[in-house]
Amino acid sequence: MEFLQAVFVDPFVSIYEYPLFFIEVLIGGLLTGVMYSLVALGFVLIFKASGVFNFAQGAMVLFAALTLVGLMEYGLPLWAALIITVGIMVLLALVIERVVLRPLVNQEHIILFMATIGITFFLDGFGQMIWGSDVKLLDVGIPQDPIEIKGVLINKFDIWAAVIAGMLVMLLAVFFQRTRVGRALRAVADDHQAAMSVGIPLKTIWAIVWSVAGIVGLVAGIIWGSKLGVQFSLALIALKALPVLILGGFTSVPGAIIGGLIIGAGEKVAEVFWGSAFGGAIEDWFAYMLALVFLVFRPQGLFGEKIIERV
Amino acid sequence: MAERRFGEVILAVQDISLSFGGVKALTSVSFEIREHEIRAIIGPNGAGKSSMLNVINGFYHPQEGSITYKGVTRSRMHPHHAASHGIARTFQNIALFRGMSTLDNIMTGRVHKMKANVLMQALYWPARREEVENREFVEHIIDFLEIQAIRKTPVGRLPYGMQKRVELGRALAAEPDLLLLDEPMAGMNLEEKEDMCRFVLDVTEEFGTTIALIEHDMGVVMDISDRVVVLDYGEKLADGVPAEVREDQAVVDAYLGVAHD
Amino acid sequence: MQHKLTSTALAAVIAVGGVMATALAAAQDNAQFIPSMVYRTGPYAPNGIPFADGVADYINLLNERDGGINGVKLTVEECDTAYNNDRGVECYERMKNNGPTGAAAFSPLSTGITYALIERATADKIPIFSMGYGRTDASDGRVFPYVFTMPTTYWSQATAMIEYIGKEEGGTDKLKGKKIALVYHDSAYGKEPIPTLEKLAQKFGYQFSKFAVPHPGLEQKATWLKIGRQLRPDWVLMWGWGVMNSTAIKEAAGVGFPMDRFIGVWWSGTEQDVIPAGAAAKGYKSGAFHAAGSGFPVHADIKKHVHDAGKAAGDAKNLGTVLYNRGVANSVFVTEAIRTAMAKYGNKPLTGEQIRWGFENLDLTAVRLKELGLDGFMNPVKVSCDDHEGSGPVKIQQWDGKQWNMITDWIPPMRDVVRPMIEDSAAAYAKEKGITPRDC
Amino acid sequence: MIYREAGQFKTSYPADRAIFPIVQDRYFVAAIALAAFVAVPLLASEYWLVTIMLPFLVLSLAAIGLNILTGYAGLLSLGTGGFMACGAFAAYKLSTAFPELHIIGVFALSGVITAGVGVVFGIPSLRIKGFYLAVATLASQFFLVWLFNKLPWFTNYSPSGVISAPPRALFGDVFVTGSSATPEAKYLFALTAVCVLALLAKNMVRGNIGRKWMAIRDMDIAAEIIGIPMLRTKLLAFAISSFYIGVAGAMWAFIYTSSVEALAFGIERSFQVLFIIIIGGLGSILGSFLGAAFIVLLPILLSNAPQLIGLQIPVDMVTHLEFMIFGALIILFLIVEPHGLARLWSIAKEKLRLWPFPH
Repeated sequence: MEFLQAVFVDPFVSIYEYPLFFIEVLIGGLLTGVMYSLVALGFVLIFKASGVFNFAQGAMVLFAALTLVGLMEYGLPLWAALIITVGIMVLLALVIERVVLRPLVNQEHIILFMATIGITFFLDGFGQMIWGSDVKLLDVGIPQDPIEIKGVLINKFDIWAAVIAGMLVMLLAVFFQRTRVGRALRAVADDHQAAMSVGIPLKTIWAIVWSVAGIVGLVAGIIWGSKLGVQFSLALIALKALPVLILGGFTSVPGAIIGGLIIGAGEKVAEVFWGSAFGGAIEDWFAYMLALVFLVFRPQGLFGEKIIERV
Repeated sequence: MAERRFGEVILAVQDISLSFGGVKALTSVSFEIREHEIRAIIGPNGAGKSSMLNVINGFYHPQEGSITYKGVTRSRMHPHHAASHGIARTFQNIALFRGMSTLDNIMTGRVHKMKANVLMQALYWPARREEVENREFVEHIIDFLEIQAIRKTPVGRLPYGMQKRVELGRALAAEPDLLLLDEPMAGMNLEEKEDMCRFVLDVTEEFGTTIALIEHDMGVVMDISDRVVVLDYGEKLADGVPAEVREDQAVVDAYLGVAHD
Repeated sequence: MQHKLTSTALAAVIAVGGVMATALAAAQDNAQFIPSMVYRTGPYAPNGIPFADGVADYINLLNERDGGINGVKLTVEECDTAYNNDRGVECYERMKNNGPTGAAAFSPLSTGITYALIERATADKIPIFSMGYGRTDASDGRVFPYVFTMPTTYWSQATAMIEYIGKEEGGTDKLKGKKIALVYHDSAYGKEPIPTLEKLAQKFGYQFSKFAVPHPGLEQKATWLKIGRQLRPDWVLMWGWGVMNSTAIKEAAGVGFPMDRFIGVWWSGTEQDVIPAGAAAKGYKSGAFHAAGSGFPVHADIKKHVHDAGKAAGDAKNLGTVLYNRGVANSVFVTEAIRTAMAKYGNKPLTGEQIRWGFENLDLTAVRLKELGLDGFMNPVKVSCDDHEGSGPVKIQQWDGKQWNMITDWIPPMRDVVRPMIEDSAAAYAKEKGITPRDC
Repeated sequence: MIYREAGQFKTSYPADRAIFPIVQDRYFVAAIALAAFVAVPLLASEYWLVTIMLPFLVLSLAAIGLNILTGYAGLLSLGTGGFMACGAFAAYKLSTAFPELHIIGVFALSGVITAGVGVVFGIPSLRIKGFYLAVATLASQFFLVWLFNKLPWFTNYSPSGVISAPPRALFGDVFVTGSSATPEAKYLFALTAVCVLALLAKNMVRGNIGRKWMAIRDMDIAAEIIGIPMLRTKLLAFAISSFYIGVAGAMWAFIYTSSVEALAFGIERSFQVLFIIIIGGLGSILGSFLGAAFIVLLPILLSNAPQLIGLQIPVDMVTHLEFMIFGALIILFLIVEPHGLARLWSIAKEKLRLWPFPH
């Protein structure tokens, strides 16, 4: 009885009594969600263009952030470190394409998925061996202090992160819509043969898309790294991005954003208002459950391509 | 060829209409299939032939019309019901279980004949007799289709023609009363087609199975089928014995493309 | 061809495994073997590294400066657990029989691994030294003869923190009606102080609420919105570890919670926790049972005999950080226990059982600490047969943006609360496991 | 020419269906069994038994469970850790609530309970497919671990959330759990249980139910049309798979580590078991064992190898190298033989059949 009240009555009373607090939680959740989207974007790009579920995306985020901080610790200015890190991520994409993807072309999806797990292990070990396992402070000048707007407390950092994520999505949209490579990438998503006819070889497309995913990873690494400090745990944020991914659909860039917003807001509201009824710390599984419930109604995710069954 | 006697109507479709999101695949189609006959469904590409088979075995659910099978009338079939009541089929694009051997593929056709529960199977001995009996039946089919040599080969590695044959074997393993064959000879060379024709005829001969088949090769259709129904744009154009249908002006037009271009 | 290559490689790998166990055993001859469970990798590596360096450097110092303990050289072998329980068990089993007399004592450096090892180590007669972590009720030496928890435990620390808060509020009687929240790592470690804090809530009448943060603790926005914007407690305590700590400090600052009312456990009071949080961490407090900084004679010696000799275990910049010093403290306890045991059993490599006696009869006086170059570094400790914790006082330290400073004197724990809880809990354990407590 | 099947004709269908149809295989398996049941407990050190053989056996069992679901029925799952936790905590509750219940009963019942939980979480699999399903199973992973960590009832109100196995004897005073159990007793008990369960699994996958699972894996629509009931067959795969994983979880907590908290069954455990079946071979019971051996032995070998050849490498470097080598080996394996160690094994047998003549 008490439990039922804690689930069905108390949260709503609390929301009704403190609407400002609810808005605060909602906004906080939405902004966090955008940061999840940032990680999810990397997954989407690679899945869209190659059908590979890239488990190594989290490791790429960590590796990019470690490289950036490592270079800055050597005394390089931010801009130089950024350029070199981008170069390294592109190089990494080329190596992955050549060493891992090309020999496995036409294999089943689960094999490629497994190969990306291999990449994860390798990168985790490699990155830490070169740059060390200490926690490193990353400060790229994003302000961190909270501001209060009409009684609603918002962290400036979250706003900045959301703006950066938004800009990145717009850049990607332009890239996909306006460039020849981008159009080829979209074609690849539909049909490998069609992509060939655009005149860009598949391996080039793979290398490009992995590079782009690496750069998206770098941006995610910078934002999450400034928030948490750069350390091994950064690789684990991939787990926060997975529910976003299934909710938004593996193949949809806008899906990653909307999915992120829903998951972010959903899990924060659930944790704050319903968490205590269940003993707290529910947000991790809540995000997955939320995604699961969505999936039961739309098995391909919110924006995923509809699966048509034929015989 | 011995004279086959056609029996009662085993399946009748009445006024079947099927559409996908506004696109009509079938419009008010009716025909019947009698026991022991070979019934061909022909028509140009996109005429709705495969859709018709999918309606018969319940994979598609028609918006209108009814299906009478073995005297029971329904507005729609369910695949599971169809399969367990003696309708088996093959597919236009081979739908074998690629990771399994020929033997295992054909054994899956026997799922309805095998009653041992999981526990019995896990303990092996309680289910052994059933397994052996069914295996014997499947070996008959393997002998019948002359595929003994590829018994243990994963079907993914077999050539196309062989896969078609294995698929026929899987359908036969169910001991169906009504066998639906969706373009059993598509993509085959002449020799393979002749083999397949022989098998189709032998099936009705030996097991008395009723067959409904879709085929493009008019020569084949006219040679082996007892009656033919012609579809075009989802509508029934003609229905009758091959000789009649061949003379039908509408059919000729449809096939020569007069009416369309 | 490729198939053959891989199969050959695999066969070779398996063959190598066969000879491995024997080769390891022969490695050391006449030295005391000290196993060192560390985590220099994995999610908690940033915290594990300086601790491991401190452990190794101090033992190295004894070898380099004094030639070991009473002429018996010390050999240390590290095994990386990655803070992972089953790897910890593997490390334990691998190292327990190394050296001529087996392992001296294990310091698992993880509450989870400590739990996993207590029964094994007791059966193998090897002491477990869980300094400031692990099972608090294992302080009852009658039930846990092989587990040592000195100089203090989580339960003692929790009482000391409440004592401190009481003092800040103007007396423990002023605690009535105050709101105190606990943010904890949702694991065996983080749950350890809850019963104590709940008991004290009954006693002093403060309102206690607890907030679990799931491993690894990357996302705490919801938790802190709830704490900082809804509950608005007077004080927040934290039992965190790794990335969870710095994230919590940042999020607390993000909701405007005052840092000087935010007190972490001693595992949440290190440079690794405050530096990534940047300026936001200024004013943050934590518990401590030893000093921070490199101004003690022992550090000068380590610098001279170990670092300058090129034998440092890790980066010199870690010297004097909180976790480095804690590693040193860990080694001090272990080596002093060995020294105590040698007084009884002779100057030779000793067995775990003998060293257990050394732990139990350890009396680390102020004089002895001064001899060791640790004057003022920590409180004197005396262990006894039934009390494996010692006196258990705690200090509170504060981060000023550059370094940790002690802001209190030693705060004694509420022994009258903690000890009965320890005895009850240990008795329950003894009953469950069918152990007859020793007479002390 | 020793390994030759010429002249061995199967005269009955059962003989043809045997697990090891070739005589040499049967000798080989007999030798392995003899070694496992007699030589290993006699010769192996405690270290080998406790830290290598026990986790190897338990992980093999979990891998068989996951292989039934993923390798045979084609349903990709990342919830293994959660189901192992379910088995472990069920076993703990059963053995403390009913102290007179025999340890075999405890394990079997915890398997059954886990099977029930598996069925509940398997229901969405009817609609959700592929990687979507994989990620959706993470919901069960996170939820179950949270549940056991959060509800004190599951740990009998232990404040730390750690459960430890009560001592239980197989018969008389032959203890297989608790501190008085010898490593040999634990090993033999685990070995017997795993062998029996593996045999049952092998019988299932070579029988009618195994064919149904594989049919769904290879082409679910065709399977439905030939009349394989989709929901029941998929849920059965979840149930059987979860049973095995649940028993494995109970054995992990009771026989291998003796004390465990819910976090030991985190997402890492799910991935570990998934690696085992992919490296070992999807859809192969033997592969589950080979993969588990690989996963258990490789890190231990890598972390011990430098000392063996006399190199002094710091432990962190060793771990980093271990990660890198492990990752590289996974990739190498996939490129060389995507179908895992089990396929390598059968290729090796083919070769051996022809040896010493190359063709």
